[in-house]
Amino acid sequence: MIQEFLAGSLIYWLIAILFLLGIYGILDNNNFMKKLMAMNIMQVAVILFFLVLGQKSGGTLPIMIGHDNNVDLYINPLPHALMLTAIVVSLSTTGVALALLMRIQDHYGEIEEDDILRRMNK
Amino acid sequence: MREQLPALIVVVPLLAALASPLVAYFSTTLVRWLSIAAILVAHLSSIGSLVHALTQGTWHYHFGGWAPPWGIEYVIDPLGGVMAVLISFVSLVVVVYSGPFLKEYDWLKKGIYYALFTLLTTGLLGMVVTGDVFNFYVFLEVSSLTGYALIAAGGNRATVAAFRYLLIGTIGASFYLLGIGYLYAITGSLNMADLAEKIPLIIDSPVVLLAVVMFVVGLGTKMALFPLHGWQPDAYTYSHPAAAALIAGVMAKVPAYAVLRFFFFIIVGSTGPVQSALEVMGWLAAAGIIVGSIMAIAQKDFRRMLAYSSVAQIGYIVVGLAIGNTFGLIGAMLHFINHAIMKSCLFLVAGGVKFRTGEHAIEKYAELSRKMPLTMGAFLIAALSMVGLPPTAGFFSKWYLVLGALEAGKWPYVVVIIISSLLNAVYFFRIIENAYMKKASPPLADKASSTLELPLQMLVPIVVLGLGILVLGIFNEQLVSQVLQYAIPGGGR
Amino acid sequence: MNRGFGSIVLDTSFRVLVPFTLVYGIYVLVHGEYSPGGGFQAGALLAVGVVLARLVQGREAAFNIKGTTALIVAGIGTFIYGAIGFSTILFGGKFLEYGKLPFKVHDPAELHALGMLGIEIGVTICVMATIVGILDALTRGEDLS
Amino acid sequence: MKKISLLLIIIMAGMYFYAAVGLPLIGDANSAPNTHVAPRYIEKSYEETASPNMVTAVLADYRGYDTLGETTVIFIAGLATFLILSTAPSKKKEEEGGDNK
Repeated sequence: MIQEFLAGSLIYWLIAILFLLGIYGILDNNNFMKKLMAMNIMQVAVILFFLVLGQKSGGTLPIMIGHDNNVDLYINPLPHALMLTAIVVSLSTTGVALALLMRIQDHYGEIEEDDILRRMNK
Repeated sequence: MREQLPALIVVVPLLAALASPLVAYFSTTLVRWLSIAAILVAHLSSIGSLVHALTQGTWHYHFGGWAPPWGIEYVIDPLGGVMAVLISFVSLVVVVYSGPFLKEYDWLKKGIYYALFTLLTTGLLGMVVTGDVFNFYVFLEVSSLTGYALIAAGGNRATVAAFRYLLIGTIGASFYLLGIGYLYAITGSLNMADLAEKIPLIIDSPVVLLAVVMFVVGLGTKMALFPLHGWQPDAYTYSHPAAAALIAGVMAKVPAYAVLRFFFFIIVGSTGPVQSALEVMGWLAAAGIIVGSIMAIAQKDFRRMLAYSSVAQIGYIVVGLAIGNTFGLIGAMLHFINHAIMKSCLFLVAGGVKFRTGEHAIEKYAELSRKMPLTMGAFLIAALSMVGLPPTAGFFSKWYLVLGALEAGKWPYVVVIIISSLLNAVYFFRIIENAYMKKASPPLADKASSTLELPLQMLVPIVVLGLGILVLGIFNEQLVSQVLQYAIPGGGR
Repeated sequence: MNRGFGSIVLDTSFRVLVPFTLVYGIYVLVHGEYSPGGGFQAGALLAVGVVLARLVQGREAAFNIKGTTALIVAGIGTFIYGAIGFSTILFGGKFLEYGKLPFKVHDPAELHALGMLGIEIGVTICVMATIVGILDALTRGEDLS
Repeated sequence: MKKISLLLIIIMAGMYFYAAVGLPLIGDANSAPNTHVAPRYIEKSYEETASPNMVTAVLADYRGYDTLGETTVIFIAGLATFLILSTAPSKKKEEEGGDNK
């Protein structure tokens, strides 16, 4: 029972904790850069979740060995293809966010949310 | 080519946007016409697809020739078709309008602006015609990233607004992605039609419950549903003035469309979590209608007022979905269309006034009716429509919503809609009073050089949208009986 | 960033490293069908070559891509992808239906492999140019000071 | 505010833990993702696309349209970075946020 839980579903709890840690980081931090890092943690959690779904015990990389196309031999290639897309999207988002941060730092001289909002609404 | 129409809706603007920087290098006039032509093609294709969907039934297009659920398919049903026509129309109007704002840009920035604008349209169109939940996510990100960039282009405050929007928008998108991950975990499919077959069998599973919660949070964040709307006023207020009308008018509608698509077409079931989720969303939306309207009264900046009023107006759509009967859904669908046109028109007017006088503050609108009669006329129509006076379009969506709420016995919604109409009247009549009755104490700054009140490229879109509100109101009966009643769930041919 | 960190050690190792990086990038691109790899990774590797040149030799490096050019090239790269998809429409198939490409092969499946190679080339160009372009945009601020 | 967000996070954590019982066990060969759509990719991809790498076959052929969107996203990142960083009169001193009011 406990063994089945540890081997089979504990990973879902860990991924949920990672995801929520990311969200808490975004809500709680005051520094834009730290928020951005928390955002990346959150996205990694989602990517991990999909990769776990593609797992199959006894399966190997989804690259054909010879001409053997037995289904049990390979893990599920679909989540891997999807997550390549998600990784690229997360990279692009981070890039745009960093460019925005550079502009903010240039103009305000700091990246603390409280101060910037106070100065913005003055 | 006719059987390729569903693909052309998205592919033509996409290809045009990709070529934009190169074309802009050779000619900045050409890149403008390229964008207009591409969006026009998308508009005509979506009209053709909608007609096909209405006359011959839902249209499936399989990318790469792979049958679903293995490949990606586009599905044009009346609902998706109506949304595609709406989005491409507003986008067409706004792209014509944005010309004069770009006068001082060099070729590179012009090319980038038109590329981003066309890609924003592409992303929104891709979301409404797709039949694959992961493809929806990809186009959600295409439209979001272009949205962040276009908001950030508005100046220094805009970068902060865009950054906060980026963080919150990414949370929303991640919630959505995790939601489809949960559905994938128990069904193994990403195709909407396939999911719709499999989910009713397992509707009571806790996984479906969690997926529904995540769709509510994710899509609710993206469409600025009441407690999740914190990013929205800043983002709309400071965004690039040329693109603001598209961002404010249409971008929030597409997640609302997704709620309709997911909770009425995919995750269906008489029991289960969807009904309670819609109920919760309905109450939140009702609270949002009141709070948004009150906040709008307190604003001094015209665009900020419009942004808060958007929080309220999205609430109407969600209330319509929460009512859930035929009248309620027709009201919600009508409000998709009406609000997109009204809000775009108002943002175009705001941009026009800013262009002429350089002001956004409401108190500076004094005497404008004499200087800009056509613009202020369009504003008057749009404002009356927002309040909900009978000949204009806004009246009819509220009428259907009230009918639906009465039929379902949900009295509180009726009260909320009536109170909110009064509040709308308060904040719009403040501006009407300023524009038509007050005298400006220091004479207005005037940036215009020509005899026209605005350049023709800007005036025509404003007038077209202003007249569009009246036309929508007058032909509302035909619109509902010919198109919308087939678009709502259970009405497909 | 505009002047580069050039010194004799860096220059020499740069000369040795860059050809290998570029060849490896192209290897990863064409081998994507048989092993882990493909357009995105190949694009990143090719970009490393250009970025190294920028870092070592500065903005005047012999092979350097200007930021604006990079942006246009990135557009062209993605356009290649879309154009391959669009060409299959013109040859009577659906969008991205590689089976309709007008090449002579003995097995129709090989058309798919060809189509994939084509789009991976487009992806490579886009990724490479975008990375160079972003680097250029990020370091441009240093000109102003 | 912090307490509210912490409370919300804890509620959500409870929901995730509750829903984990309904998810397939890790490595289960009979779970829905491993039996519904994916087997076709494993069995037919070589025959249909002549690519022994199934991930590439799925990425570039079966779901090639997604990858077009993904490449577009990279292109957008390039455009956005350029637009954001080039609008900056970054070192010019101007009054705070005075550009857009």
